[in-house]
Amino acid sequence: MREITLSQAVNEALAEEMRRDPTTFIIGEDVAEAGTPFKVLSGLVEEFGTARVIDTPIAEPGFMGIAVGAAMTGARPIVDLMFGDFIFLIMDQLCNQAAKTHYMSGGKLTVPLVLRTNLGATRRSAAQHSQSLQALVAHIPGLKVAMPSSAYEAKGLMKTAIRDNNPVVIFEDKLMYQDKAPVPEEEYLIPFGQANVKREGRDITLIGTSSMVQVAEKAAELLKADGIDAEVIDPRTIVPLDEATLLASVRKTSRAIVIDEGHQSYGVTAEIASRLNEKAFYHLDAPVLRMGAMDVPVPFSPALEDLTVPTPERVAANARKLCAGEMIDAA
Amino acid sequence: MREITLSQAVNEALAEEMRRDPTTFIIGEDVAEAGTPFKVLSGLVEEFGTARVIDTPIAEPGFMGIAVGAAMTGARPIVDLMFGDFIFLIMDQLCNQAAKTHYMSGGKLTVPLVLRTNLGATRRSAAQHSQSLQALVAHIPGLKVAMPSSAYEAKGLMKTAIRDNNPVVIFEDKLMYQDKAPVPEEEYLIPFGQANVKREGRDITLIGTSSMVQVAEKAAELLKADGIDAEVIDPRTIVPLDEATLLASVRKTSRAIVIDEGHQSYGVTAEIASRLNEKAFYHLDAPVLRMGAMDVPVPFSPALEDLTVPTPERVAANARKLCAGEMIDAA
Amino acid sequence: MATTSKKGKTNSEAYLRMYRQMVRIRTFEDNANQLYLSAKMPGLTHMYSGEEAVAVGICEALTDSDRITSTHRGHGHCVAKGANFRAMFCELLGKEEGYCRGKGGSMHIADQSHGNLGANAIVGGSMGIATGSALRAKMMGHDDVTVCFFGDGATAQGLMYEVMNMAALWSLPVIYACENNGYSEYTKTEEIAAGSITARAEAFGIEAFKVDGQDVLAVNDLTQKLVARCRKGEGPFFMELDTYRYHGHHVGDINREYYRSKAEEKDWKENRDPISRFRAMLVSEGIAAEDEIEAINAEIARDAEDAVAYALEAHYPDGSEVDMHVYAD
Amino acid sequence: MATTSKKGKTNSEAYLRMYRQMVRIRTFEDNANQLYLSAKMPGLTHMYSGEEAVAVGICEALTDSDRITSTHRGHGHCVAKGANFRAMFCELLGKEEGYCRGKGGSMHIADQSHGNLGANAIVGGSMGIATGSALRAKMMGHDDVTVCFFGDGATAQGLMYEVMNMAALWSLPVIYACENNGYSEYTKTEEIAAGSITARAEAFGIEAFKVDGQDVLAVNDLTQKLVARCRKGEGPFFMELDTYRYHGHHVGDINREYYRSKAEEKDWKENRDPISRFRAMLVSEGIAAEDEIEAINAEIARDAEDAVAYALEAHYPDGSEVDMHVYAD
Ligand SMILES: Cc1ncc(C[n+]2csc(CCOP(=O)(O)OP(=O)(O)O)c2C)c(N)n1
Ligand SMILES: Cc1ncc(C[n+]2csc(CCOP(=O)(O)OP(=O)(O)O)c2C)c(N)n1
Ligand SMILES: [Mg+2]
Ligand SMILES: [Mg+2]
Repeated sequence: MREITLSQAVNEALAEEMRRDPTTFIIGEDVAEAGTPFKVLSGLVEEFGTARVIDTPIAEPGFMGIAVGAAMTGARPIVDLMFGDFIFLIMDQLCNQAAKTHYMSGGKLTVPLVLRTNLGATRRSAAQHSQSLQALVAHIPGLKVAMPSSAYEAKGLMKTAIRDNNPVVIFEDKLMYQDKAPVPEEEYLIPFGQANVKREGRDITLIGTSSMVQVAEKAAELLKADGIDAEVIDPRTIVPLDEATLLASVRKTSRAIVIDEGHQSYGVTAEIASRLNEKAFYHLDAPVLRMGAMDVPVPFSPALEDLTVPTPERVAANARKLCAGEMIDAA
Repeated sequence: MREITLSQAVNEALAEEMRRDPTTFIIGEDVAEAGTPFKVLSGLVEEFGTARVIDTPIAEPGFMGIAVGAAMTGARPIVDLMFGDFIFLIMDQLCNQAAKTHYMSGGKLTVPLVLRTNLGATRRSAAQHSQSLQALVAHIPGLKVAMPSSAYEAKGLMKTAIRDNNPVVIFEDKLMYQDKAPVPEEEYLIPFGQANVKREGRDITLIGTSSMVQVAEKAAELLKADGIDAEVIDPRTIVPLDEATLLASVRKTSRAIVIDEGHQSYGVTAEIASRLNEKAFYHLDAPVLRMGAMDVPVPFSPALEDLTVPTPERVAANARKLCAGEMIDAA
Repeated sequence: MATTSKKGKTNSEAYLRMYRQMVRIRTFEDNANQLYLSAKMPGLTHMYSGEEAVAVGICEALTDSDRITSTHRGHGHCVAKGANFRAMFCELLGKEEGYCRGKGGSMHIADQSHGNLGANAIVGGSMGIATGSALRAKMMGHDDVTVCFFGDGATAQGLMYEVMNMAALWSLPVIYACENNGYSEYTKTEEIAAGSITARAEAFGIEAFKVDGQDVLAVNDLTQKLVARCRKGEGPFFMELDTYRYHGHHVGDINREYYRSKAEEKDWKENRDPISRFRAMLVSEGIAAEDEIEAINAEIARDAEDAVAYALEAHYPDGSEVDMHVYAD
Repeated sequence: MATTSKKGKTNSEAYLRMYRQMVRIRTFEDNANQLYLSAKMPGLTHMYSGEEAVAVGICEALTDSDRITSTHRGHGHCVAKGANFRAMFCELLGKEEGYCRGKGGSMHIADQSHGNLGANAIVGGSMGIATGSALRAKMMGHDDVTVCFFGDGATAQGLMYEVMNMAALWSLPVIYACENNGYSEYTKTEEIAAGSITARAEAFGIEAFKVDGQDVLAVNDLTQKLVARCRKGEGPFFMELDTYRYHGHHVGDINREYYRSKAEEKDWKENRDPISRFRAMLVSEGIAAEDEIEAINAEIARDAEDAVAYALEAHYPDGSEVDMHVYAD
């Protein structure tokens, strides 16, 4: 199968859906001629014109609100938010307006929009351009949240998101834009709420989101050397969350680590771990372990930044301890 | 001991601290003559004048930003945010600016400010005036988060918050403003990160935040009739979180329910439950149960709204099941 | 009277409809207030009484395919855009037959069938929505216009400037209608708004107008012109409408002398009431006789009474609805 | 020359300081760019070259107790407000001896000792901070003034209008300094700013000025006047400074002909360079001889080289610092 970058995968998904549905459009900063600073949208304005690939002023709350209004009245906006950190600026329009309109109207109004943004540290971009804020939006009923872990997911989830009749937030990993993966030429969609078992294993389940799927896979490779057979699962969407697949795995392996690049406290790993604990409690041989980013703003200095995120080595080390029954904390 | 309302307790705390420290001031909408819509600040403008009790236009991001700047340069602002739901509007100033400045400046700048706001549903105020958004701010390193459960806590935690050198968010329960509790005449402060064991018990630990402490206490009363002896704990601050007290209790009782009025998914209960699972795993006889608000926008209709929040009856019912080993889900 | 020339037979019907719509709003609000005072309504609500000429003057210049966004003080907009009393009262009481199945209530009432995209409990929160509706119209080649209602207080929200900038850059068919009733909650407008409100719109290159919001014809005339210009691609526009709310900020705001005098309230009610003024004009111009007017009023009163009775008896939504409509299929 | 009368012996020192500061900024940026191109600097950075007269003209009218807030394009402000090269380069390289112990980097560099409250990576994000600093000054009876630097692109952020409204209502000692360099990222200002930028401030009752941002004396003169008026309680003020960035949006933005022509860049560099212009004036007015100027330039070049060498050798912070400074004691 041909391999394309995550960036190309997103671009293809957008182009295909925009061809398919004339009510779709892209709105955001420097999305047209510049194709975004990450160049993910290159070529789209040439095909679809500036009426459907709309450059905005630097006014995130404004263009988010505009997208909500367009979505409520029959269009399907795709909002481009240059950095995930800017979600803080649009929370009101996203969480008070977009997320609640369908419910508050008793089902009469819908807000079919996609918010494309990103996550991920270790780009030396410091505290306001490196956050992974998926936990915040996952907490708000009415929003769906997708976290593609490769070009394949990025394309399939994006297409599903655009066709979904709800506000969907998609977090792409900034560091993965140039990563290639096999992506079919034929059209495909990835349904929301279906986790992907990336690697089967018997001894421990490693659940990773987005960037952390690769980390989990690398950790699984490291663990092989120790004779530990790790299962790696990518939930793909955290809202809805495919509990069944996660539970089935944990019931089999009896051990789990949940890995996410957002801050650990009050983060995504807490929810997933809690559900496993609640619903697979009697199958667990050890507490479900969480590995999020450190609870610190992301530091600029490379010497510090690299310490803040989970790495394959640290995941493997924790997995070894869990499998050896060495979780002293839990005693 | 005299009893005063939660509203009076907050008012006293503010007045005392404003007398003590001339760099403190209050800023927000209708805080001066009107004393806020909840009348919590009545009388303060008469004592401190409009230079220190400052009415603003309806510009939440603006006055939050102004507070950050004032705090960075030597004042100690107390920001009044009329409804907790408006946190969405100020997230950038709170989370990208206030929370990170100390860290980003390598410890050189500090942002000593208090954000007073509220939480709580069942006031028939619908989806944009009823949210309990503590999980969002608790996720952001650099912020402290206090959740007073009575007039006593409201006063003691507020005074501590004002003297703290960091941004602190305090959530008051809107429905509790008129509730009275014994509050000493003498000055006292309640340190952050010290949970309060409201009721000792052997069989199960009920951990409640803010409004949910009363729910837990009432549930404990109900459980008495069944011969179940519940311990009730109020963490008082969720950042920092007094893990030690919670763990000690759970190690004793072997069972716990965590109750919070925010949405359950990706919410506060997930973090607390995860920590208990991680660190008291081998002492647990049953999974730690979480009870948050339903994952739905808060509906207006009384017939629906009352279904969305944990009640003493529902807590007690779950506690009975846990104690009877009936958590079928967990099997 | 300067407007006489524009009147005459052909306008009679339109005038009577405007009169009727203003009375419908006033009557709706009086009943809603009564429901609150008699503890039959859950929560609080914000009365539109006094501002009728604004909603009616504007909405009568719109068609059902034109959209509006409304505010926390939204009953007037909802009635003016064509809603019926039963579904409105049911919504205010949290009943299943309400416009939003009881889920929205007073602060989120919406009536999609008439183009009302909904009240909003975030001050200024609908400014993006209105602008987005207008962007959609332009992008999809529709000729509908969107009116964004908001108060003087909402002009303090930065969102307004962000979306006005884009509306101006992209020539969107949106009209920003600032209902300046002199207060935001318990604070006078001059204490919270520096400079000039219309100049703020003009600074973005948006044509802005000030109009007497108690004169339904003046409001309607201006709106008709602006709507027509919007349809020709000449939008956006900005209107500041001078008006007044008769009640407190919300139904529970009873003792308000600390922020506004009884004399001031009396003056507006007695000398600038939009309904009495228009009624007098209708009679003096021979468009309607006193008894016809009274008959209209009586019919509306009955209609409201019926609707209240109906809503009080109506069912609450079933508990199973609580987690419906979180997500659309 | 219109400004001749104001010059003379007494000003020589001030002029030379301004010249020196402008050259320091240019030299700093050239070195920073070199560090990036040679892959010695982590991350990206935004060059201030071309805009030196803005930062210097303004900051030379301030004292150390006056505050500024800065932007993502913040090295110029930092140097102009008095920072030293070593601590700056250490910060850009993430070293322990940097102004922020390496935690902030280029986009968050702050220098509290000289009143620089910090660069900000959120466009417009510091507008509230600057206004709050001014509120603090007024409330506590201090006479310092705060200058808020931001770009033309930042005028699209609603926050600006929210805080200008309050600054105007409360007469705060703050000066909003809009560095209009014609672009925000890869977009021309006219495509993202409707109407007039100064009119937007004026609509809030704020006196606004347009000034040639390539003329350090014009900038300095105006700022001196406004600062003095701020100290007398006559603030706030707004300045729009016409200027130009020589490099791309950031150091990595090399191929930029699709959004701006080489001819345009050449024109600004050759005909409006703030440093050459001022240098020529210093020489022609007899304030400094060519060789004195060259000596200044050389000294600054050496200073920068030393600082770069120092910073390259300096230590990274110890890993144990990673969770320090999350909370203040
Ligand atoms: C973002 C936000 N801030 C504050 C409030 C509380 N609030 C509700 S109405 C109101 C006053 C609004 O004034 P204005 O816009 O003039 O409308 P009016 O009530 O006068 O019709 C305020 C402050 C709110 N609902 N939303
Ligand atoms: C809130 C926000 N939106 C977008 C960005 C990305 N961004 C960084 S700089 C910039 C352009 C800023 O333009 P301007 O304000 O004119 O400053 P200049 O770069 O020209 O100095 C943008 C869009 C950001 N950092 N913050
Ligand atoms: Mg008003
Ligand atoms: Mg610029």
